[in-house]
Amino acid sequence: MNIIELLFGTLSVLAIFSALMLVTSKNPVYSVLWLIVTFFAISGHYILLNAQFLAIVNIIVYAGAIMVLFLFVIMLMNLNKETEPQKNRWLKLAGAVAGGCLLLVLVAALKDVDSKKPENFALLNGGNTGLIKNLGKELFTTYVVPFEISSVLFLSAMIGAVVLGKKEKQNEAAH
Amino acid sequence: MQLTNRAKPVDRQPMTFLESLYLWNILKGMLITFSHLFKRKATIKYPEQKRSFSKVFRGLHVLNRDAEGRENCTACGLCAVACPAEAITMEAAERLPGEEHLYREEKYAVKYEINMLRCIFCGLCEEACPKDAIYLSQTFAPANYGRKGFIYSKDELLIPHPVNDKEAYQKALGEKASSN
Amino acid sequence: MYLLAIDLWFILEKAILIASIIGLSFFIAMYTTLAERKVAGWMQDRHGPNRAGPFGIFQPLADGGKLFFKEEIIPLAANRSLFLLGPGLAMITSLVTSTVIPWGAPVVTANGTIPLQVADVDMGILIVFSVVSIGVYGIMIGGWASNNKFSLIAAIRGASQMVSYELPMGLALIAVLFTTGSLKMSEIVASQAANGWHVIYQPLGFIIFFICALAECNRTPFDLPEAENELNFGYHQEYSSMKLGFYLFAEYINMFVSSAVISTLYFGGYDIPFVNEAAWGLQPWLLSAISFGVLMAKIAFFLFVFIWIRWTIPRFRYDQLMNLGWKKLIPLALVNMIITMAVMLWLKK
Amino acid sequence: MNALILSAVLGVIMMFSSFLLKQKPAVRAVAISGIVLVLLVNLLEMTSQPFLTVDTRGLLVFDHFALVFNTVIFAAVLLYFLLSAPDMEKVGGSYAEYFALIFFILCGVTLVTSFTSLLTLFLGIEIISIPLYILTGSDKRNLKSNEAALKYFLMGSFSTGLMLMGIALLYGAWGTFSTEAPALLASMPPVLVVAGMSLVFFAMAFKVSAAPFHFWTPDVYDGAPTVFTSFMATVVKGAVFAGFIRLFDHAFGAQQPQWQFWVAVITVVTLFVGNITAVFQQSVKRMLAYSSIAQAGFMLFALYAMNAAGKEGILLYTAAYSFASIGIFAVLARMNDYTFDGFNGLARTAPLVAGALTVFLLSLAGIPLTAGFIAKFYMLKAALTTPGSTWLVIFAVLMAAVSVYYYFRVIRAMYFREPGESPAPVFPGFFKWTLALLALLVILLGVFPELLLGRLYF
Amino acid sequence: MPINYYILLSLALFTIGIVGVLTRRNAIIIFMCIELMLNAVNLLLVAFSKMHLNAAILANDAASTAGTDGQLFVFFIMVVAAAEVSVGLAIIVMMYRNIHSVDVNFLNRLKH
Amino acid sequence: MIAFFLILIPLATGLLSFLIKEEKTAKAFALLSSLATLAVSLLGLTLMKTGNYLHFSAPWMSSLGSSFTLQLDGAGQVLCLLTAVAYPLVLLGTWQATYKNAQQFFGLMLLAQAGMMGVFLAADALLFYFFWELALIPMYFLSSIWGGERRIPVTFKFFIYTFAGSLLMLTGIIYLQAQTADQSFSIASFYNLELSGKEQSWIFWLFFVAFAIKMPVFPLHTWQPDTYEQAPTATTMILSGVMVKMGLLGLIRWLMPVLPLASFQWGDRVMIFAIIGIVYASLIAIRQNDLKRLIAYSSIAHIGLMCAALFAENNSGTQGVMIQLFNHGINIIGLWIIVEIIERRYGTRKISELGGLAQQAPVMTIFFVIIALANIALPLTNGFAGEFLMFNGLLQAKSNFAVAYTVVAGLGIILAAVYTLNMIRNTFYGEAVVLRAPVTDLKLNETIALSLIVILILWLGIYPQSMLDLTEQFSREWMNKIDVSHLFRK
Repeated sequence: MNIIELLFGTLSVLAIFSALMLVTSKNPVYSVLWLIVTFFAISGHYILLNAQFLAIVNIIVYAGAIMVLFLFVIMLMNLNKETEPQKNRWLKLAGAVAGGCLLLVLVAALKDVDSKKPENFALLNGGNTGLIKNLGKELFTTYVVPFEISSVLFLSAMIGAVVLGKKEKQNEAAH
Repeated sequence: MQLTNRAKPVDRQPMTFLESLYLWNILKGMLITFSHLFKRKATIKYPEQKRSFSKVFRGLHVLNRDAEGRENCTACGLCAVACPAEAITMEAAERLPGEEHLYREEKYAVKYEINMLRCIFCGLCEEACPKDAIYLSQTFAPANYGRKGFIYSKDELLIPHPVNDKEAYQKALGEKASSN
Repeated sequence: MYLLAIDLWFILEKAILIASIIGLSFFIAMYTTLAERKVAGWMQDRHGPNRAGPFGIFQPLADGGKLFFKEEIIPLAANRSLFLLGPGLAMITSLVTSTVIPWGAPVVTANGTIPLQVADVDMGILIVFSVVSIGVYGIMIGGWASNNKFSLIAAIRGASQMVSYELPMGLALIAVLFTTGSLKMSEIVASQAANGWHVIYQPLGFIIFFICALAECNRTPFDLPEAENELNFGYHQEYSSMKLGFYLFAEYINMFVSSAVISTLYFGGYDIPFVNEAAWGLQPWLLSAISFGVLMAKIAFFLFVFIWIRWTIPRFRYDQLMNLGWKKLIPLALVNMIITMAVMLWLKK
Repeated sequence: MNALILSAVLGVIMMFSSFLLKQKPAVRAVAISGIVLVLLVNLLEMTSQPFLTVDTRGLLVFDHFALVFNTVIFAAVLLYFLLSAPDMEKVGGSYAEYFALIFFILCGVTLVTSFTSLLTLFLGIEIISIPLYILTGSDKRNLKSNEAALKYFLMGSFSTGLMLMGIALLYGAWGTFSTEAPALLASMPPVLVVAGMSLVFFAMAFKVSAAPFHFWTPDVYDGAPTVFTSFMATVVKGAVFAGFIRLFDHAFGAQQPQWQFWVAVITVVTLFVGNITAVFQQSVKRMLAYSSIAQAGFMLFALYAMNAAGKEGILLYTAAYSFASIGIFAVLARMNDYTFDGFNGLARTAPLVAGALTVFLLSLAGIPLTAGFIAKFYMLKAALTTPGSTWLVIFAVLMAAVSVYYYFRVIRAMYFREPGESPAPVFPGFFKWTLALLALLVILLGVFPELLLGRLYF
Repeated sequence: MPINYYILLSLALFTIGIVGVLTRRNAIIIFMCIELMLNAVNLLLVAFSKMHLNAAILANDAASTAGTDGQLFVFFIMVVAAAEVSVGLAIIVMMYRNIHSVDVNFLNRLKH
Repeated sequence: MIAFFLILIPLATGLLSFLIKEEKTAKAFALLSSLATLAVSLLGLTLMKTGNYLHFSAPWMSSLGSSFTLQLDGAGQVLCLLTAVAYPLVLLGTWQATYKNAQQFFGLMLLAQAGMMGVFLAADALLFYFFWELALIPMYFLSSIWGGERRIPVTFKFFIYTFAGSLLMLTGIIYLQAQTADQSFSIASFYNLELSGKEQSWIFWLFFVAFAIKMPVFPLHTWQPDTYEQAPTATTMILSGVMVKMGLLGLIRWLMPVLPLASFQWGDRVMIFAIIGIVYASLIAIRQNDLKRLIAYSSIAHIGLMCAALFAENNSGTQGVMIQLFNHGINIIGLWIIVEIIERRYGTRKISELGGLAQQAPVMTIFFVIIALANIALPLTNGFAGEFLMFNGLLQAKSNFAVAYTVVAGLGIILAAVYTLNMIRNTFYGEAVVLRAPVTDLKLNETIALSLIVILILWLGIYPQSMLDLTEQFSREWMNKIDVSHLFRK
């Protein structure tokens, strides 16, 4: 077992454990924190795969921006109390079993992927495609059109924030 | 009605864009603070350095003695009457025979207390005293752990004996002595 | 010395470097607290602390000692684990940033070059950025876990402030990256040594970046999270003892690191201006030491500016803060970026 | 491509017009002239006279089908603006923003109709979805609207997740995101392809609200402000269908034997659920929501058959269904009462509107000489040319007969019942004549479908 | 690392996400589970991209840029996720303002 | 062109009629229009032998493989003539009836006429389908707006039934089109199809259900009595007199020649249904108290007989059907006119509430008796020739049970006599149960209409050859088309 495998194992266990904690935590704030841990574990995987750019962007975007917003909203709503009433235990169990079955089916379907063939190995710690220079070059040549188009997405999200967040004048008059 | 010429009307013009950036004002402020780095320090290193007081400074009270060390106070109560803060209380007593070296007059104050927490250091007691028995010294900044400690008794107020404890007497007199 | 296929010498070298940087950070942070009080005193025509040791140089030690020995209080209604996690997070995030800053010219030895930088990674500046974006958790978690209204409000304020100011900061940064063409901190320094400091090309960008740095460090005039006259003491109101110390210290370390980043990005890092130090023919270690000193001087200057501003400019109101961030700085940063882009294109032609 | 760029620019213009233009009619005028412009630009591109050509590096291909389809969409949006734009004022305060969002959705629509890469498909679908979430929740004071938005959003993102997993698995198998040459890297066993394809299929079925992935549709359509329901149920649905078909035609054409049966199953379920449930609705809006599921069932035939007739059919179907539904929704938005009884005696109080509405309903029901008939006809034809699918067609036809029941309930209410006490809705003259024009268009398309289909081939 | 490991890992994460979506009732947590699903996808995409790169290198194409597209796709997914989050949280907050709850079980007004 | 005008005149006048304000004007306009159609139709009759005038073709929906092709063959000619004749009769016969929004009523009536004409003329399957629906929609509105109390659910049932059937037919049409060599809907291509027995078999049922609903044949008839009862009488006349013939024409032109094998195979089954229908309907008719319902059930019986005779697949039966197509239409319209008069005068249709009308309205009684006798096919009335030929045909059918069929169907005739005579006796003779208001005899317009009908009845009863000539050639050609015997020899 070399260091890479060790790291892979550790990160995987961490990722799955914290994902499980995310789902099972009663307190939403804990869920957020566990999700952040998951993101870090996944970022670790990216670094193992030498996808440095994505590793960093993952942290900046997900951990640094998205999860802050989540935390923010949860704190604003003061959801720290365990407001979620106890759900039917059986339903929970059913959900878990259904998920497990889904996993089993998917894995069983995909187990045929030949893991012995050298082409079916993910290259670790090598290859420069994950470096920002290469990604940038590709992004601004081949993928420049979708890149530009994705700005539309942000514009609409921006408008959305305005439309949904702005206080209605009539509303104030009513209160 | 204009009282002085220093009155300045408030400018309620909306700020221009440049003004709204506050850049110049910020810079001005920064320069001002920076210039203060090099100004003379207004504070002094107190225990080591002390400021000199003006001649009319009114500090803690002192009960005076005459040159032979006899107490001047006759417990007439004028100071207590004059005190606007009602900080002074006293009890009078007859001088007994054999005490002439202690008290200058036949009557003296057995108990003389000034509550320094009430005192406003106005100096009216000093003015009221017909016997020159009380005056305000240049000492200040009493510190204490309890409120009781601020009620100064006669012992604490009396000036040191001019004969027995000459140096202390001189020190206590301070500038007051020289002014007289 | 290979274990699990790792070069242990390498680890050792980095470990020493990391340890010394952490030590340095603590040291500087400690003395920045002193400097703050001193400068504050001077600017108000006072002397500042001067009792502990000559000129008060042992004052930080005294403060530290005091914080250590004070009673630890954890409020009953607080969320215990998160309450403990908060200051730790704040401390760690403030320390991590310094890994990518080049502290001096690399030391060239016979056995190879030892860079005075923990990690010269491909996307150095992005790491700074990512850590900054994580930094908000310390405040948020601490403020929330205290279970106190004031702390919570302060934490939310802090979070929204930091998230808002990250944007113009990033935009200003992009303009720098245009001119450099690399995210590596070492290359950013090298390109400044060759072409002149970025502050010359990017004055507007620098100002924006600096303002954002102030906001990210929760320094006046943007210290809304600890606005004592409305929020008592802000997000660390319920903290005491060394946990409070961590928060306070983290702020100073943040200042230190921000100064280092600003120096590196806009003021040439460890580059000595107007001279060609290579021509002096000094020993490499000496050269490195000098360059380190130069960087520290720059950092010291910025630390001074931080303090200077604090004692000059009054605190913003919350809406003013947000307006400044979203309605002034972001457009300005965009303009800056576009102008830079246009000029670059024009020059390339 | 020109239309895509232009509509993005128009979206931005509308954004700015929210604070530059104070008058709502002015905003409306800008929006309408904008969509006219988009339509013209698209027509020019269709006749090979584009203003500017952009090298999309093979991520988008604007073939004839895409361009014609876009033309239909833009025309539908134009009519939608003409009819329903004044009603948007009632929704909330952000009038210009709604138009901006709609223009952005049009960007997404052009992407979805012309993608050649899974990336652009994904982007397109998201650009469509995100503004839709917003529009759904735009009636902020209304709890129903809030709920619909949240529900739509959660379900929509969930399906996006499924789709992405599918795309990831496909990428693992193909080594590329292109939908044009997916068989290049066939070193992996096709199990990845099958798994990925199924996930993508589920997700797309979800987006077009095919049963059993339809459960969100009625609630969302019911909860959203009626003007936007109109847009969602027509233009957007048609576009996503186009994308669905394009994807399965280009990328999974070779696997048709594997998925065809499942499409058939979904079609049957969709038709059944949509039609049968629609019968029991009391609100016209909800009935239309279920009917849109039912209509999706018919549109699935194009996917099932995946032949020329199917593609022509989806084009016609989109046009027919959109035009008719836009008309109905435009009237519905002005009604005081959304139940069937709300339509009582409309023929008496507003004969022209009732007449146009009748034409639309007939078209939806698939009565000849309306566009709806031709559309259904093409779908049946497409399916029938596929061997062994007669049972499917017969089932569909029976379901279409069921659909007549609920469509004619509206007609019955309008013509055979007395008006209620509540004040009759008012329809301005412009609205009435636009509606009549739309009705005429529906009939025209029904009588001369070549007007549209002819564009496909030259 | 055999690609199977990565498939297994990311499918596991994906399934945990799905189970979370199905069993939890707090809208925000459901939303987080969706984010988890997206991240599982991202991981798988990166792993596949490196697998394709590996294959290209094994086929003696050392300078290959195979797999770049996979990583860029991840980039786009992140972009979309960011936009989605802003809208989604806005919706959730709007909802909260009205009913003071984020429990999806309250979403039943439309059923009647 | 003649064929085209047959559609164009009612279509155009129908649309124009919506613009008229006055009720009287609308009525007159409709009458004029129908007379014009009649004139054109008669012109067509004279030109029939010369061929090409009766054919019209224009390009339309060519991308679908369809075209606007009309053709006037024997069966079509008979039915067009019937339509053209029926309208003036109906309008005249119900001249007194008043309608709310009369312009719409007459407009829809004329549109329905255009639709029916189209159905009878179309030589293109898609066109046929279009007109099939076009005829249906106005009928739906007519019945739903101007009908009786229970009009809305009843006509809705009628509409759904018919529409479902026609959609099934559409499926069949599309399937057949896909099988044609030139992907065309034209009737010629359909006739040239060579389909396997299995295919023919299920397409047969798709088509047959549609036609059977329209006619209606026994198990699918449930919409009919209610609709006839609830619809306004003028509409009922068109429905029962003309519209049901659409189903028969479908059988004649579109079903049996296109799917001869299946027609042969399933003919027996269909005949059984039809004949059950005859007996069933007749039995129910006996029990009816409402004149309208009685006539409705009698119509089911008659249509059943025609259907059965058609599937006998021989010359005699076919000829009989051809004649009866026209005659039944004329007769039943006559019956309805009188029912309408009775209802309007006496305010009721219940047989139990009527009686002794012969004393008040002798002229009407005479007319009624003649028409009723024609309806039960007494010799020397028009019904006789047709029914005789049909029974003849039934007897010669290539079925093992031909005799049984004939006997049972004959039972239907006897039953028809029972209920018809019963009705005459109870309504016109016997005790006058209800006698309100001074009753007048026929008005002029009614007299004209009924006289015309009676003239037709008598003329065709005495000289049926004129009708036979018209259809003989067609019938022979048709027999060739549906002949499957050559297949057996192989």
